[in-house]
Amino acid sequence: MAYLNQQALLVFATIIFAPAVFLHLTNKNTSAVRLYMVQSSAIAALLILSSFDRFSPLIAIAIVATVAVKIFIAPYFFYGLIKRHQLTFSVSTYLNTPLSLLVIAALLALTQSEFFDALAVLSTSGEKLLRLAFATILISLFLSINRKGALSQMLGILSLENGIVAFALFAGLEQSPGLQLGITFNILIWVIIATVFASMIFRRFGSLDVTAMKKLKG
Amino acid sequence: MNMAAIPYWLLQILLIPALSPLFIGVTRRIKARFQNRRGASVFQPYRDFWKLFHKDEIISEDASWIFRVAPYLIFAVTLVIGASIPLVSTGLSNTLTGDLLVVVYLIALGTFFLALAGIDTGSAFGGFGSSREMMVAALTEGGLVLSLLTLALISKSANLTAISANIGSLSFPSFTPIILAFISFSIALLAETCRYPFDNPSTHLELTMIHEAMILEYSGKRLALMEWASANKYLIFIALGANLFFPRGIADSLELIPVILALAVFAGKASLFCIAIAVLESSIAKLRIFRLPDLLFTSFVISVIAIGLVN
Amino acid sequence: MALLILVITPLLAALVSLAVRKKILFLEVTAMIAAPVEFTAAMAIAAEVYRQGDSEYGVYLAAGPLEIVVLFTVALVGLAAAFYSVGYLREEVRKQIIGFSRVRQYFVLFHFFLMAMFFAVITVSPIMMWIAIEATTLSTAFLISFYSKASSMEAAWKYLIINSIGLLLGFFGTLLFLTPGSESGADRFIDWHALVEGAGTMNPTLARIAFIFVLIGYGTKVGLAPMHTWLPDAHSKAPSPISAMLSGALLNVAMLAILKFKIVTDVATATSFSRNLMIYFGVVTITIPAFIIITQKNYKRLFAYSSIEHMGIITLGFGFGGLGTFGALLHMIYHSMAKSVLFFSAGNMLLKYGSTKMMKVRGVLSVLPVTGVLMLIGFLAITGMPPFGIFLTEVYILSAGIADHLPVVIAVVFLLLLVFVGFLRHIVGMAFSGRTDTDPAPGTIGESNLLTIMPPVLLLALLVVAGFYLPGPVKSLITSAASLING
Amino acid sequence: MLAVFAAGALGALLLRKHDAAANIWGNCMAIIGSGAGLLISGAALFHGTVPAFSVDSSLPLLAFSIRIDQLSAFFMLVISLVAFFCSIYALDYVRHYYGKYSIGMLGFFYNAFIASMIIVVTAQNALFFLVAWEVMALASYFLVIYERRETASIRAGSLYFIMTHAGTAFIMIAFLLMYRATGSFEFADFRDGMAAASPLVKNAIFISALIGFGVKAGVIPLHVWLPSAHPAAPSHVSALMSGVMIKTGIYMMVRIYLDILPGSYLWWGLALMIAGSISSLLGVLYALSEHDLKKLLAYHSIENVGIILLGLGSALVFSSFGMTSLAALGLAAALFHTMNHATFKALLFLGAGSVIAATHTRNIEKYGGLIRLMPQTAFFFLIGSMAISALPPLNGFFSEWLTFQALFQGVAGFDVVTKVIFILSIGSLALTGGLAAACFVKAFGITFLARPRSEQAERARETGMLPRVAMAALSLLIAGLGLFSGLVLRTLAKVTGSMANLRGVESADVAQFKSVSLQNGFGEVSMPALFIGIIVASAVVAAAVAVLTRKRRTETGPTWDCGSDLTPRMEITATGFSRSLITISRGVLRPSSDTEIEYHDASRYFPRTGTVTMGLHDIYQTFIYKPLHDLTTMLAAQVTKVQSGNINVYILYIFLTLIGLLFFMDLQS
Repeated sequence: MAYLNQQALLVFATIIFAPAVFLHLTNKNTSAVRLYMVQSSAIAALLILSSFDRFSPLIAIAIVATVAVKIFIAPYFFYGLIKRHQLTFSVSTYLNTPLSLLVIAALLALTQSEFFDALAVLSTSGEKLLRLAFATILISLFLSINRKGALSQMLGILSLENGIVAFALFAGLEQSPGLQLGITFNILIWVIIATVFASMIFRRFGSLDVTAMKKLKG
Repeated sequence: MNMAAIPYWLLQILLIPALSPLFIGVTRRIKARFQNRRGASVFQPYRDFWKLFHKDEIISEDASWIFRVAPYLIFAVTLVIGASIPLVSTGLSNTLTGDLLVVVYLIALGTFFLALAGIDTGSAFGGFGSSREMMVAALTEGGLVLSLLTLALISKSANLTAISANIGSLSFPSFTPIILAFISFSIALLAETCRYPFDNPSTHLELTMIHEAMILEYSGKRLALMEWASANKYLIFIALGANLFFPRGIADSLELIPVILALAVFAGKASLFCIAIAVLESSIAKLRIFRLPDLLFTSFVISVIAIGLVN
Repeated sequence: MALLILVITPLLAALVSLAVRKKILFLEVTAMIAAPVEFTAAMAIAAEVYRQGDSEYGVYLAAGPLEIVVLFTVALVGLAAAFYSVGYLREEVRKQIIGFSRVRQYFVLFHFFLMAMFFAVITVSPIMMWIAIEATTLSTAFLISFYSKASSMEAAWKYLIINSIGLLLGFFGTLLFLTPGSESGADRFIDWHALVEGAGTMNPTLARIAFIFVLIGYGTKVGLAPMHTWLPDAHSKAPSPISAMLSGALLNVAMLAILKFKIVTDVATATSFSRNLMIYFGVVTITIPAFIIITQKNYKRLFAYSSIEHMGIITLGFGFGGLGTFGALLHMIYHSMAKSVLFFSAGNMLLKYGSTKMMKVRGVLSVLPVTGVLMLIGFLAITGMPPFGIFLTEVYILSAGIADHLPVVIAVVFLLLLVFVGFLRHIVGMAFSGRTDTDPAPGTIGESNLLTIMPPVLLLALLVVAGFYLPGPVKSLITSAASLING
Repeated sequence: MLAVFAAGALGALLLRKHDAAANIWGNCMAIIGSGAGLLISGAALFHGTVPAFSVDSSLPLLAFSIRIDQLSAFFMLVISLVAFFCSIYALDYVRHYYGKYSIGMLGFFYNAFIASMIIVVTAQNALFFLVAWEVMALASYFLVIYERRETASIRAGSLYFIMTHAGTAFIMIAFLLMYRATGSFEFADFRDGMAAASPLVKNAIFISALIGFGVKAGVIPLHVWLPSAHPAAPSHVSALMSGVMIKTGIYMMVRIYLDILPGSYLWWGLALMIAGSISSLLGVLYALSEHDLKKLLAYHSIENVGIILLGLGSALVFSSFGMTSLAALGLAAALFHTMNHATFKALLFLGAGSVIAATHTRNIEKYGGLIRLMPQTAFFFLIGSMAISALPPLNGFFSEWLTFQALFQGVAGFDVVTKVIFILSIGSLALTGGLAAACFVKAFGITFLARPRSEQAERARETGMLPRVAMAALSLLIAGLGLFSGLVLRTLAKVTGSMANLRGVESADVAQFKSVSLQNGFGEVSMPALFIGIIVASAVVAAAVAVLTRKRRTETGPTWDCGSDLTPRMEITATGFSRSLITISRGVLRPSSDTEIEYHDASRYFPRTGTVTMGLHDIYQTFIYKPLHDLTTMLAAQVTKVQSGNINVYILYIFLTLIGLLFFMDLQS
């Protein structure tokens, strides 16, 4: 990663950060999935760039697998889900847009503030990158809180995962390829199960609105 | 327990049963005199007992063996108490059963069996008679124990004969606690011996009688025994009042003359007590049953103050 | 070698049951073979560890004394659950609630679940452990929605979402822990020993942040207080053998993860940091369920809340340290045994009464004599009545904490009393009271079949014996594990 | 000896199927066990040998160590004594449970109950003590709910279990505090470790031990479980429970206050005395207003525990002033009353058991005239009632006399506040004695005398041979204890001597003719003389009267009934009897009586039937336990809102904890 200069990395970081914010704003499921594709393609690019210096067949397979899962298979499932149940419009959120924007700004300020200067220890150079990646994590976590739609909750979790992988890449913690493969395989299974559940919920509750599920109290 | 004391012991034990009907007669005569009628002779109770001993007896078929045994036991208890209280001379110190608590609880034993006998016949009168008797007995015990305790504390020993000996030889200053204790003791005396403010001894009116109600079912020799036992109890309480609180005339050795002298003094004091009781009985009305606890409670409070003042 | 067998057998069993076509008998037979093999393998590993410190197999699998304690609970509960689920499902099939395909799905996922747990315990790398625990979540997600009712769907969804969020946070924490090892070449395979050595050079504040993320992440899996919300829904909706496995085994595995990271953080920063955190979480995790138990209407949720409460006690034990750690480890074993007994008896009651509402379940002692007695003794064990071991471990933990955390200990004593009162009212209501209309006809009195009674009875016997007599090797294993944690 | 009990318990469990064998096996084992217990404790008490053995268990801190020193030997003697007679009684009494409930379980729990009680009094390791304590509570819980079909016994059982468990929580706190001061759970280490403890810790231990053991002993505010739990158990078990189980609470109080904690503070003794006098007074008042025979006896246990506490309290006050000989006197009084209470309470419960078994009801109003139908039981019940109301010849009187003497010494010495408390306790003791006598006149009179009030009472018949043997033995024991009180007091002096704070002190010496004189002759009584005096006097009187009236005949006729035919309904009833006393103390008891009158349908002026129901609403329930219950349920309702069912809120919880912890971490570093 050393030879990539700061500027490029910063661009990648913003490409990853921006979708997380926009996910909050969109109210169409299809555009949400498209945002997620943008984010994961940025991640994939970073992966490819970082693996230049120690190229080996195993890493190649790992990258190909991540690219395949995150950019093609997951969105394919999501589109299938949307088409099958005509879920073009995702369900409303708890806080209306200005308020959620306010919370996002607060989170951003938090990550930039001196609370997390310990992150600087990780890599002296990319300190701003790490803060940005950390911001994506917090914001995508807030997404699954704010949104009532099951699909947007899933997307929140996936963008949280992307944020973590981004953070790892910026902090220079690339995993051994075997582990990366395991992680992506895990994400794949998770996406499959989540979509199966989403369709079962739709069949059972008639809509993907999570708040319908209120029975288990006390 | 040397041999010489035997005659005096006999005197001590027989004194109570012998004299008690006399003092009952004296009290009745004085009360009659207050109601300006001549009243029976002082020895009338003796004749009554003699008559009753010679009458046939009817016992209700519902009554159990307790009804039959109770009179003997109650009378025996009065005998034992008689033996353990200072009557004639402090020389006869009875350390075995002379403790103040023993006396109080022996009296309670007597009342216990009296009440049981009352219930045994199954008549309504006996029942509520024992219920009232137990109520009164329970409440008096507090005042009684504490008043005797004041004396015990002053004389540093709980043995009755020792108390009367020490109180006699005591100097003047601790006079007020004794007086207070005497007041609470006298209230207890009236309650225990079923005298006027608590219970009317002469009537069979079911509203007022407590003691009489219990022995309603008795007849013949058992009735005599019961009456005699209550007479004994009456004399015992007077003796306690006289010898413990004003022990002046008690002989302190076992010669003949001082004992006879003491006997005369005792008789005088006892009759003084009877006069006082008779005067009291004919001057005030009987209290309502639910007013009694307040009176008994005052006796308890007075004795508490008395103990407070002791030292 | 035994480590390998331990992981392979459930995998094979899963594949075999996948391949089975029509006969349920094959499924049952595979399960009944696989479970004892796993148990013996676990015992072999334990023996090996007892003999020479710890046992490895190749680069990827290793087990020290700490892992053995958790491995024992997982294997034991797995064994009991396997036999019980055979009887349980046989009963369900007889009552036509589920068909063959469901049973097959059940057994496949059951074995995957077991494999994931075993792998999580004995794997060397923290990342592999994270993947294994993630796999347990995925495999149990379908098991929770086994009865495909609306409520079990809801429970499964919540289980999936909350756990994935928690585990992702945990993953982030693990990554933070890996930072010191990264300079020396990216592809070196980081395992726990490397982490512990690396921790020395780690920046303390970074270690603190990492431990917080790990504690919250894996804490969700253990069911610590603020993050416990999924546990009652999941455990009450899953079939009883699975909820027994969830409560008895999975919670311990997640706790193992936290413990391993605690060892690392203790090297990096002052031990008081991790201890205080554990104490706060422990106390909160005891208080919240203690009150909720009183208002419970459904007995499976009641047992789920009691699992949360016991996990709180265990965290408190680790927070107090010293004898408390020994007590907490022992508590883990006793709790898993007692809780599985309770869930198995809950299963029997569910089969007989058909409803989990406590109002409908009356007079269990007369309708299901053995289960009634089991439930009563299980209740006495779980609320810490002395003849059983849990009382002793509770006293160890409290006595460890009495020295400097007096108010906490006193509060905990009264909370445990509150739990006991809440529990007693429900259990007595169920066990003794007389007839109500929804009672099963007198004809169906008596237990369903032998298999649904034998496992809980054996477990209970083991619990009672362990309450008094602790065999030498077991004791030395636990003490060495405790010394490991105390650092 | 413990092995015998264990064999008994397991045997009974195995022979669950056929009742007779289980019954005989269980109870015989109990008899043999308690017999062995008697021998061991007797040996330990009289020969001063201190058998002790300790087995180290594999679990840390827990050692199965038993040590029978004087105090434990005394209590063990009491337990085995009562257990011995109760088991004999049980052999026959259990027969009427045959069809209904499983006898095996009864045998199992019964043996476990006795064994755990014996371990409780002899355990030396606090943990082992707690285990035995809870096993005792557990066994007695299952015995209380033995008659499963009645919901009343189930509710009583759960109330009992909750209260005991609350008590154990307090006891555990006390032991943990001691552990903190000394570092181990052995009583021996407690003893020398506690000297260093700070006063605050000692006071905390005192309070928690008082509450913890007060619940078990049945001190007034904590007594709520006792009147409902004891009657629910089978009679021989409730005899054991209220005769002996309560005493384990007293045992531990003595062990901790006088043996383990070094010096004691003045206010400790005074607190105990106040609790004692309140318990005794209120206990007897509640007993008076009770119609259920066994409940009445249960309330009397509370009253007698109050008296024991008075003795113990005075001992503590004296030891705080360093007057060890007086403290020994107070302790001897308390211990003697414990033994006496165990014997006559057991006798009364066994008697009550036979009466209930014969008439199948516990309501006194239904009894009457049983003295003719059950003469021996009536006689034994009379002995028991005389003993409990402290009437002279029997042992109850002597122990109350000792307590009185201890209190008298107290009045003599101290500053105003202590003196007032001593005087008030003397007053309350005297009042309780009187009220107890009244209550037992009611209980005995209405149960046994006059005519049967209901047809069940008419059908009653005498109980079997074995119960009568057991009751006869107990009555002999009571009379014996009364007579040889001097001897018993000397052994008690050894027990009190063994206490750490009162090393080797003689409180009383026995003068000639067996009269026990105390404290330089202050109080002196000779029970044998008293006994012989009464017997001789009544014999003399009877002989004299017989001689005087040998010619007279006595026949029987109907009772005088002023003309109307006498029906049983006209007899005094229990409510009538105690009504006067209850109205007097209405301030305390707050009796409630509501009357419903059912009118003829025609007009409002001609009532057809009128019923008066007199009750006594329990002030503890309304003022202490109900608000506690409501508070917890309200809190629980609030906390359940945490589980709201909405997933977003759940994730919010995680998010907030994350942020919170990050801030917290920052503050802390």
